[in-house]
Amino acid sequence: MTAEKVKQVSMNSEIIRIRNDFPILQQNVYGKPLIYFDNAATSQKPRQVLQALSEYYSKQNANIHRGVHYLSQQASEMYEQVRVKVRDFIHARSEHEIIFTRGTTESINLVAHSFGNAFVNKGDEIIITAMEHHSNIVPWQLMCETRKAVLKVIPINDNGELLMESFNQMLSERTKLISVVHISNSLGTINPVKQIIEAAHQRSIPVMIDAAQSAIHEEINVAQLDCDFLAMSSHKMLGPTGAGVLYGKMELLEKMPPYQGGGDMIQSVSFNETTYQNPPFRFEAGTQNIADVIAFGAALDYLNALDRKDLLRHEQQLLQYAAEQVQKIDGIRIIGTAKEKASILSFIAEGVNAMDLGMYLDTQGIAVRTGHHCTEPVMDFFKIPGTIRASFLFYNTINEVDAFVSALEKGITLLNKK
Amino acid sequence: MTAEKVKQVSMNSEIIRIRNDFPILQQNVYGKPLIYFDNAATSQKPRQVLQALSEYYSKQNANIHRGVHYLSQQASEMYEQVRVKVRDFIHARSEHEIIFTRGTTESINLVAHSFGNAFVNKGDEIIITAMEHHSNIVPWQLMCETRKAVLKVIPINDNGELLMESFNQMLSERTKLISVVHISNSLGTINPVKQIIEAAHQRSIPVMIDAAQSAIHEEINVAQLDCDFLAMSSHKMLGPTGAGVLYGKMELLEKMPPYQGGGDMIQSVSFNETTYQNPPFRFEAGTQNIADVIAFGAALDYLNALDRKDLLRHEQQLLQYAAEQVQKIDGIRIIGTAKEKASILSFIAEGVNAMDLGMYLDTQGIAVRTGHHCTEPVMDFFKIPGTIRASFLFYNTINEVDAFVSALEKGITLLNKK
Amino acid sequence: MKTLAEAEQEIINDFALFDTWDEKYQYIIELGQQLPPLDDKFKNEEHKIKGCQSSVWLHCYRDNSKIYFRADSDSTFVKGEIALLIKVLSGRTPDEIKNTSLHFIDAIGLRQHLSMTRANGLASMIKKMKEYAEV
Amino acid sequence: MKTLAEAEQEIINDFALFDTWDEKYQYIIELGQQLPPLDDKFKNEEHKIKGCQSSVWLHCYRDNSKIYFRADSDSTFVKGEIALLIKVLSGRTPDEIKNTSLHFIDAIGLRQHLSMTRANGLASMIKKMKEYAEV
Ligand SMILES: Cc1ncc(COP(=O)(O)O)c(C=O)c1O
Ligand SMILES: Cc1ncc(COP(=O)(O)O)c(C=O)c1O
Repeated sequence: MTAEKVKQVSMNSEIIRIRNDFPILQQNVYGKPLIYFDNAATSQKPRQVLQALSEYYSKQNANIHRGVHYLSQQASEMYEQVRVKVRDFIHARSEHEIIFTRGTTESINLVAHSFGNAFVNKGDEIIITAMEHHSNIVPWQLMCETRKAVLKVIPINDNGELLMESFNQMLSERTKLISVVHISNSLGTINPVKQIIEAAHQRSIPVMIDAAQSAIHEEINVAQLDCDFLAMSSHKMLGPTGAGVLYGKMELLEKMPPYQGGGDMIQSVSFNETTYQNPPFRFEAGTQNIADVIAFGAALDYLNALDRKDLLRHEQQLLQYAAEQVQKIDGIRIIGTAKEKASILSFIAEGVNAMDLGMYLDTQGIAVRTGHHCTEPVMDFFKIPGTIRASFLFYNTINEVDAFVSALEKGITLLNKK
Repeated sequence: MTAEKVKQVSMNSEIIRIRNDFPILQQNVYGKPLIYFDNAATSQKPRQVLQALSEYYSKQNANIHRGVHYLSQQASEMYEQVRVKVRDFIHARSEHEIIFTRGTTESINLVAHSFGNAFVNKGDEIIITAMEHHSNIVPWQLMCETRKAVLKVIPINDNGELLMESFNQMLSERTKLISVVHISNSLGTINPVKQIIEAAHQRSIPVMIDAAQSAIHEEINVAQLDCDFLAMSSHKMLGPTGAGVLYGKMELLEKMPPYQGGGDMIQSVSFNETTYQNPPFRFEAGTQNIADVIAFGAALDYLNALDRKDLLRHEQQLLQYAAEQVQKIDGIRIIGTAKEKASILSFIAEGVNAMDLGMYLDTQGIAVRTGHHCTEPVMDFFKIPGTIRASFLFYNTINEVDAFVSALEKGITLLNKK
Repeated sequence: MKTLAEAEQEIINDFALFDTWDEKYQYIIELGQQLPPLDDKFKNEEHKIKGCQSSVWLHCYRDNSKIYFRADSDSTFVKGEIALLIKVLSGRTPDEIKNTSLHFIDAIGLRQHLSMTRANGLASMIKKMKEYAEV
Repeated sequence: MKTLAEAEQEIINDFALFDTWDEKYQYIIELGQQLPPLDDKFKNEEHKIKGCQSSVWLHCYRDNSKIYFRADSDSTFVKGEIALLIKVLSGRTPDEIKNTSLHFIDAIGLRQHLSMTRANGLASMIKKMKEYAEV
């Protein structure tokens, strides 16, 4: 065997080992083995994460931060430890720059609200891109309406890449914040966020990164990127639903007013005057999602124990192989052909309704997503109602791609019969 | 045996049966059996809830609402089924009046924001009470600041009861909303919410009920109460952290603008115009806490299978017995002596610091809470820095109360030594 | 013409021949492919029912106190659903339409697929049909 | 006077005698009860460190390039903590105070109880002491 081959074989056995950690991947659907290619919507969870949940509820469950009793102290300690884990995972300077939220959507809403109230005034501009997820569009639309600001949109080309020239021309003194998706969930495009941040910082404009998709595929390094805010979702990175992160630079967080009001985020409450905690606590009102944050910590541990570079290479192989095979099928057009792409494959099949085809794949136990993927403006740009999206994670295999491609062919034949 | 005695014995065996469902209650803390009297902070979870979580992640986990594949359809169906369960649990007319949130705090923030934007203008008034949890104070303070409205506070008497006369005098055309805690978490007072709602409705003023504490003890019937909004937290009613409910009357919800923006809450997004879904979806932006909502459904199933009236009687016995015993101890003063009380016992011990005493109880494996319990204005009213709070749930026993009282005596003696 | 109940029963019997979702899906697709096309003049905003992932154009009319439906969709699967609904509902009296619970949808064991309320327009379609019968 | 390291070691040795949190708690309470009271004139806002559940008044002063601490609290347990900190830190040079990691807190196995950062003022107290040494 060649060295290359040996590597491939050991990769395969590594994937098998990993797959064994995911109970759901052992499942049959309609009597067929589940092929889960809807990872961009949500990832599956390893048993270590489920165990963390059960353990927590069986051994430590308590409300945190002010309790003097054993359970509460354990729970507080475990919760705060995850803050430290997240700090390390994204290479932040301080765990006080880590705010727990419900997910990317809430993280972005928090910034839109609080940054908006602190810094955005009439006539100011916010820049996003034409490939944003609705969660990185609507919060800014709502905020711009309230603050009477203007939302600017960086256009894209036919490959689904940002027009960087347009972006550079858009920057002005009126620009108050730029919020950009790191990896597009419908096109797979990996955006040049480092370049965007550098250009913005030359004019002292802060940049927020939507890392909902990238956090599971790429190593996130906020110190190196020097981004000012970053949002991510636990459920897309092997963790439970209902938890997420907002990273923010302390200089900015300190100047931002609270988002939600309630228990735990206050210094002192009276009917005359209420004062607030420092970040991150100022932004965590009420009982937090303690158990899921702790289980999210277990997901990070799981990820940290993997050789993520190798797995990324594997994902890229899946993407390339799938793209090649799919393109051989008559009438298929790939949407999103950027040079830099993550393992997300969006396409349409001529004359065939995307939902119909997605449902056919479902009858074969294959889970893909169809529709606009919460990026309607992308669909409008390509003048299509939606795509079929197969999104791969490292636990997927070449065999699964083969089964997918062959089902795809059958489905298209069936649906093209008239 | 007398009939009364038979009943008591069978109650005891019922409690033992219930306790067996809660893994954490089988635990030792510092080698001593855990006595968990911090139920007002958060309840413990039966294994049925933990199983629901594991099962969901092992068998159905997927993102919901738009997926055409098997997992997504299962998950969507299960998630929406819980909406129906909540509807029935609180006797709402329609499941579309049930919005899932992170918890009571977020539910109140949502109303403060969206109702505020829709209906509250300069000089308008919002009424709360002097015994509110910070989560039912700070959101209104923040909203009143933004909308230039005025926050009015119904005062309380030395027993921790609302002064209803003052309340009645407070009502005026300027009153836009009343938000009242159903059961005070620091005093145990059960407020006459029905009476408040009737008085308010005579002037067509909507009323929001903070049911964070009451939802586990009382049967909640929004149809009978006729409240306009109601908030509750899964974690205080046997369910997981990170989930909660906002009930709202459709007539009001329909007129309220979105709170957070993002995926799933939109009808259509474009850079020119974005339109929103109808309630409840308009208020559920981004990926929801799917797993915890489903597990919350399991908690409701568990509660529904119990004889809650009997259990409430048991809780009242615990409360009365504990209050009697505690009062026998020299220097103890109960804070919150309303006629109508839930099983929450707050008290101070003269000359002894509450936290010190709470820590002593902790050394004996007894979990109580100390401090202001996120109700600083209550502490200010009673001119005390905080209390010790023992809060009972139906799985607690008279034996536990005995152990608690005897530890209390020892702790006070120890701390009074000078 | 068969009664509404008979039409439902016939559909239930037809589907009883299939064991798997796979087969049922293919049968619905066939029905969709055979659905007579809707006159283009009805394919406008006025007649459109927007689902999240597919559009339906529904044309309702009355004749002799019976109600008739014609419809089309950009999804073949949804057209198959339309075919089923038309079989059951078209040519019925307003009362029949108002009162039916369409129990066949549950009975053919496709509830989860047919009732993806937010993904395709089935629920909205039924609502519209019932509304028309109310007028 | 013992060195800082010796003082820490002595505390560690003392606590080694106790197996349970119960015993350690009672010992700390005893230390608290024995802590010499702080002059009332220092019990003001200026000297106050507000924890969530207890208040500490901390008085720092220099004498002969050594730093001295006196403190009081409304909590006997916190007074016990203060007694430990004073034993280790009071009468040291600024450099000693700046550089110590106070490893005894971990070593006596009470980290979880002593470091309830938001419940009692221990962390803020240490921070204040170190800040004073920086000036
Ligand atoms: C009366 C009351 N209201 C509101 C809350 C806030 O609930 P949560 O922290 O679950 O949002 C609580 C509990 O902490 C409470 O007891
Ligand atoms: C690029 C992108 N941004 C934002 C989101 C929103 O994340 P969430 O739904 O977890 O809040 C998603 C996922 O749906 C996404 O793919």
